[in-house]
Amino acid sequence: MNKVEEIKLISGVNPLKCMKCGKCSASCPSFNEMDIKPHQFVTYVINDDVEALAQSKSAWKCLSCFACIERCPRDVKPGKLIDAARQILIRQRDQEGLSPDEIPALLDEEIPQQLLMSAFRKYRR
Amino acid sequence: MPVTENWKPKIVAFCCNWCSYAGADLAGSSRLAYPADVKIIKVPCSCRVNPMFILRAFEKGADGVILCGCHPGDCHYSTGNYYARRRMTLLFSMLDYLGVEEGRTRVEWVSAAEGVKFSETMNSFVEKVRALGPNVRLGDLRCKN
Amino acid sequence: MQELIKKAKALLESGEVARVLGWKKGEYEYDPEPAFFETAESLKDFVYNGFCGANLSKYMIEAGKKEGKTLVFLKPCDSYSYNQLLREHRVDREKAYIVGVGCKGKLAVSKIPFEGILNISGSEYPDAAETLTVETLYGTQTIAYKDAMLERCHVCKGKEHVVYDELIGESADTVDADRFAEVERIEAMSPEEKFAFFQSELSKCIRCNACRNVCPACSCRKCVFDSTAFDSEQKANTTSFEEKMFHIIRAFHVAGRCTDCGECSRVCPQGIPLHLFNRKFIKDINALYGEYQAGSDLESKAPLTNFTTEDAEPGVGRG
Amino acid sequence: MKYSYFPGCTLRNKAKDLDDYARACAEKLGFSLEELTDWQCCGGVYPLGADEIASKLPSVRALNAAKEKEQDLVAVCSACYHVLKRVNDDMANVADIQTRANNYMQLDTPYTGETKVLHYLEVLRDVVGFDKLKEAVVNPLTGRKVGAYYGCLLLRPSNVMAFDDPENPTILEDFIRALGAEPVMYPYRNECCGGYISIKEQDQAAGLCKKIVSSAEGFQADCLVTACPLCKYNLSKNSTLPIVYFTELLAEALGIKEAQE
Amino acid sequence: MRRIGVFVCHCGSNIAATVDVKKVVEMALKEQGVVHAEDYPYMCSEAGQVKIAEAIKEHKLEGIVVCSCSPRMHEATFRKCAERNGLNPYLVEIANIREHCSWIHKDMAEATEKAVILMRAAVAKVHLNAPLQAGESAVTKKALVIGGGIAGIQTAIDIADAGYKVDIVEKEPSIGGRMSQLDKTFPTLDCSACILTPKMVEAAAHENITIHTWSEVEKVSGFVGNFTVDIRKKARYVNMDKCTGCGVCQEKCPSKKPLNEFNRGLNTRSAIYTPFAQAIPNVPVIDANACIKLNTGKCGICEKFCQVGAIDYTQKDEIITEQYGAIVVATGFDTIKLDKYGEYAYNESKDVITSLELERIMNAAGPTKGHLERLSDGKAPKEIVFIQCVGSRCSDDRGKPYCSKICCMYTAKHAMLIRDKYPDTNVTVFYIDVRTPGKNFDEFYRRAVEDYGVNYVKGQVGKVAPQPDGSLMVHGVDLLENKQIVKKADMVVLATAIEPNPDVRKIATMLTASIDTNNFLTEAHPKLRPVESPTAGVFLSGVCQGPKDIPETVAQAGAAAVKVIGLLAKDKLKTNPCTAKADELRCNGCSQCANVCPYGAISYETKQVNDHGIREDRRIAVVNSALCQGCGACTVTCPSGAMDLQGFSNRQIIAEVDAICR
Repeated sequence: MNKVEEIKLISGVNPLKCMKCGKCSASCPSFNEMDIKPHQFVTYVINDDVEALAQSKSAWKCLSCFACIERCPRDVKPGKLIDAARQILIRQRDQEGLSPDEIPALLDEEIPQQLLMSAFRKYRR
Repeated sequence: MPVTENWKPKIVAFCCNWCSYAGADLAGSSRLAYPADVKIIKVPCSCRVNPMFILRAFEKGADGVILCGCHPGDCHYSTGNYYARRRMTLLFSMLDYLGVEEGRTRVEWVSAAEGVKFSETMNSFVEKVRALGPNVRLGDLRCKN
Repeated sequence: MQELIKKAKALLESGEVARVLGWKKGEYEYDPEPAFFETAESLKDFVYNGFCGANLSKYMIEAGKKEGKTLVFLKPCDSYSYNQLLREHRVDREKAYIVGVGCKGKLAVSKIPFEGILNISGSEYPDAAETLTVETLYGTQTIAYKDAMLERCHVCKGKEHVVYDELIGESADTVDADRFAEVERIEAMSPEEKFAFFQSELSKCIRCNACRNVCPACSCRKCVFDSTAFDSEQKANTTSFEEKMFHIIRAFHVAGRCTDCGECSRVCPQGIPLHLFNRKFIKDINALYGEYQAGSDLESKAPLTNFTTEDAEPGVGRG
Repeated sequence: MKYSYFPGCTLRNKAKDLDDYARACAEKLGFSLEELTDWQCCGGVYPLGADEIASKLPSVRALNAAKEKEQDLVAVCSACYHVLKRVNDDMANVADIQTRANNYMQLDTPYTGETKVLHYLEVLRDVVGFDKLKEAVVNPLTGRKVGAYYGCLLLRPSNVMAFDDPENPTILEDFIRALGAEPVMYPYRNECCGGYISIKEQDQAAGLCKKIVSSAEGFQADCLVTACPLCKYNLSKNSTLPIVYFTELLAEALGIKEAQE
Repeated sequence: MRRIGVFVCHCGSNIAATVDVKKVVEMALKEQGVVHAEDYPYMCSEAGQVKIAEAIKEHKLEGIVVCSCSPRMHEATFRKCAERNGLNPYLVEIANIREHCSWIHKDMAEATEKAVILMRAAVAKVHLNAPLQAGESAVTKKALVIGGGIAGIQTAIDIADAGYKVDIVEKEPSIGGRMSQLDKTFPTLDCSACILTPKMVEAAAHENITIHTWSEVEKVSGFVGNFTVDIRKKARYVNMDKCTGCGVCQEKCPSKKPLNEFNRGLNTRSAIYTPFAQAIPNVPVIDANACIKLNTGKCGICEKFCQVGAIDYTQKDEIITEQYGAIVVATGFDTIKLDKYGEYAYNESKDVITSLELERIMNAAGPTKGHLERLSDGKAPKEIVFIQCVGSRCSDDRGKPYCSKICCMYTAKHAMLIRDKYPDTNVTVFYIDVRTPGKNFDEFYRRAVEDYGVNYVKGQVGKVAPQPDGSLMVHGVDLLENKQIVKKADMVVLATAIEPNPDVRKIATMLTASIDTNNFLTEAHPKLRPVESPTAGVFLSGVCQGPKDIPETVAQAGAAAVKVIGLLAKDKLKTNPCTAKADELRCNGCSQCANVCPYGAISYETKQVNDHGIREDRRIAVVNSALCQGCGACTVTCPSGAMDLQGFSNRQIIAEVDAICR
């Protein structure tokens, strides 16, 4: 199975349904942090350019706020694609968005466990 | 009949003229494929289908029979499919009671606009009948053992 | 029984009826058969006992074509059949004088498990005994009345007549079984078991047509199995179609019209429980479309000529 | 009325208030929360990968434990509620996940999504009723202008969460009203606070939080309520307004907070 | 044994590319009774029909099977061909080897095998076909138009001009429909009322047109040429003959609370009201829910002030029954509800409006007297954002999957009108695609951009956020610049998707006309019969069939009228000869068939029959072939098989079954 098929499988999404309306990008709170924007992410998947997605920082910037998933009029739900890409990066490339060494420096008094748990899930396998 | 590798089921599909036959036409003009095992017989309305036709098909070697009509409430003749629905409900229940495999009979409501549904229905029906293999029981209910 | 004969004589003599439809003595107590009596004299052969299971309503179709009124004796369950024929315009109520007779349950010789039966006594109406005395080649045996009763009487639909001009005699409660228990037992089987059961039962059929001939609902002027309408005409078993599907189609043709009188099973010489087909439809109809008893009235819509927009879909109940 | 209760990791330490007040208020309002024995952390985020099972199992265990007790399962933390509800939806509707999870769990009766997952607020709205809640208030928070902050997890994706209107929810506003305070409507109450990103990208989270807080301030809110410890953490770091848990507000109105202090 | 001819069509390559037509011919010749078989590239062509004609003569054919496209396409063609050549048209059967075979299968061997089987089934059937004669039924020379918008009005006028009577049934108090709510129309910007009102007057004044406003179709029975329709005339509480339309009652009415439907609920009206000044008929109705007199028994002010005594509080709904030969559905559209689009704050802010609401605001008779104002504070908006495709082109359950077609053009119109009248107001349009196919349409859109400086942004809006100062923060995206746009606006206008009038479902069911998954009525053929429903005698006009603008609607309305006129011009219609028929010798007279007949076509007669020498009087079912529509419900109910359906007889269908299972 190639990467694109895997992304489709993990996300359960058909990117070809996208009509390029941009509502995802209009809704995305991390838009400005991303080099490949949510609506473009869909195009990259369609074009089989997973390599570019792997190089981009976009996958690590998605907040999983589900705004694009909620508002997408075409059932494409870019957030699912982005998360699937992230899963693949974490699983197959052994890439990590957060290394254990980094963590102590990031902690403060008030940090809730929830944040640590979530961060581990989102950044690491 | 033993299941041979190139065994193909015989499927008879009764389609009402106004909705389902047109739905099958739409599936055709939209090039939505389904197995060639399905042969369609046009009837004016699903209520024209006599249980005798269905039993006759099985007796003559059909492996599956499906009846398609307009959606309840949308019958061209107002009420035909409501009668068909009761008749087929009882007939199917009887066939189930006799131990005939449930997957060999089906009713589906397909409108003239539902080419996709027609094709999907036929694909899933044929798949089920293929899994069941050749129809032995209804052809054989009275064979002396 | 004497009361019935008295009534019949009176009506014949007054000329109110031209004939009497009842049961005629056979050679033994246990083999009476339906008969027309045209004269008071002939009534000496009239009998009414526990073996008079035959449902006389179907004979009223022919009686209706004859001159004058016919006096007919109907048991409570028979009256449903008559009523059903009435709503189908098959009998002429004007030409019938209906005496509803009491019933204490009817008997089946086939239920009496003794070899070499010569005669049976104790089934006289209304003085039937608790225990029947059975003379056999090998001596006298006894059997409880209840144990010799027809299946249908164990699930009797009631002591009330739904149509009559006059009532004579009391009826007894005979219900001691669940009408649908056997159907439910079969329903609970696996498809393979079901098929094996019906295959073995139906393989006994010799296509003698007794079930069809006795059935009050199967009273078509010309049966589809005797006509060219469906290319299913041959009586001989040359087309396998009727051979295999006869009983299913027969059950479907009487669905919603069958009163569950049980005559089909009573007369089957092979002992096939044919009522299990009809009762399956009745059970489904009751469950899916509301309780319905064919023949109970003349007005309500029959389940197969009726519908609601919310009816169950075909295949309901499948796994 | 008794409910199974899934407190979640954060409520065990950093958000002890959220937990304590929730339980105390429940008793006062006539229902009780029976903490599941041996619950495990929900994982904080719902594993989006359709092919992931392991990360869903803690939730399945909790759901099945509630099923065995024949109780609905209540969560207070937005994240726990979100994860439990979505995993439950998978177990009810996604055949593959259902089969694989059950194969792994080896239960006597397979779990197929029977448990009803409720947020504490849903219990207040649908079981207790906000009218009844209003009657139970002893210290009405009259004059307080409270902005509801929903965040993402309670609302989206709405087809699974089915918690409230995903764009214009009202449950917290109705709750605030029942306590005698005045709810402040502001448009960014369902926008993201940044969530987990704050562990590495504090600036980004700060930007998002400031937009939310200043919007609420613009509409004259004098505090914000939330059901999520992570939202509270992120917002508090970037806010001049006090950020409080909804249970704290509830405890205050019911006169429990003073008693505990 | 009948002499059968089999004709196999290539349909160019449509059939021949997948089905080995020569093989079908070869196999046909092996069928019993087939004395001739041939193939031809286009059987339906003139030359193809000549081949059939020659074969009929040469081979003395007694039955024909054409293996070709769906009978829905050319059955009539081949039947006429047979009839012209002396063969009863009902001795022709079609084997559908295109839609049901060549178009859905790829493997030639498989498709050929199936085509052969379909041919065999048709041959088996045609052996048993009876020559049938079509009967005749009279045509009621009057049409019913359901819906009094521009589509219905135009259809009615065109039919009436041809000399036929037409009734319009309109459920609102006045005809006029959506068009009467519009301010200006694209692409010419002429005033909607100025072009619509004369049409309304023309319809009202036409001697052949009767208008039933405040009325609804209650029940439809019958069939093409002979429909019987019950119309509910709702109680108006105003005597139409006496009322002069002076309007005093409306001024004096103390109940002013009900929302004004005509102004899309943006303001209120009195309980007694005419929806708009040019209403036809110019007779008000009393809103029974809002009227104080009807609810409490007190008040009666309108009655007091009415100088002609037209007010009648005792009026009741009235049902009238009329006969029609044809029915035109012109039920139009409404905009979808926006409850599922919370992100646009439509329910939260008065200044987020739909385009149809903007029409009312721009209209001199609207809630702001035609001044462009914010409904929240009455201020003139300086920055307006239009959002396109709200609810259109959606595959989720919030919106509609289709393009609403009119939004791009009316948005350009609105933008242009605003820029023209209020040059210091900025207009931004967020669009996905600008779709302007139509005469002078793209030029119109370009004028909005080039001459009026409307700012078109390719991208969608994710959220509209009402701000403390009353402005609206629009969070959108510019996909061409690849940047998010956060724009402060004073007003946001949503190009809301349109959907068929919700009542159409009920009406379609009454007419047994089919409807698609979006509740648009289905055409008999999407290309070749676009204004006819598959149900004979039912025609489609306007948006009930699919989204369209005014010129298209008017064109289609005229086309529907032509079809109606073509029908009404006939004195007699050929009836379908495929009707039920009872075999006297087999009929039990049991009445079961009559119980399921939807047309009341079965009655019972006592007839003397000769049953193999036995003469007796029997109760026999008799089918009225003028009423019977040929559904066949009776045939299955009949236990003896006495009732059969001509053209689809038991033996014919069984022959097909046997042939397929052979």
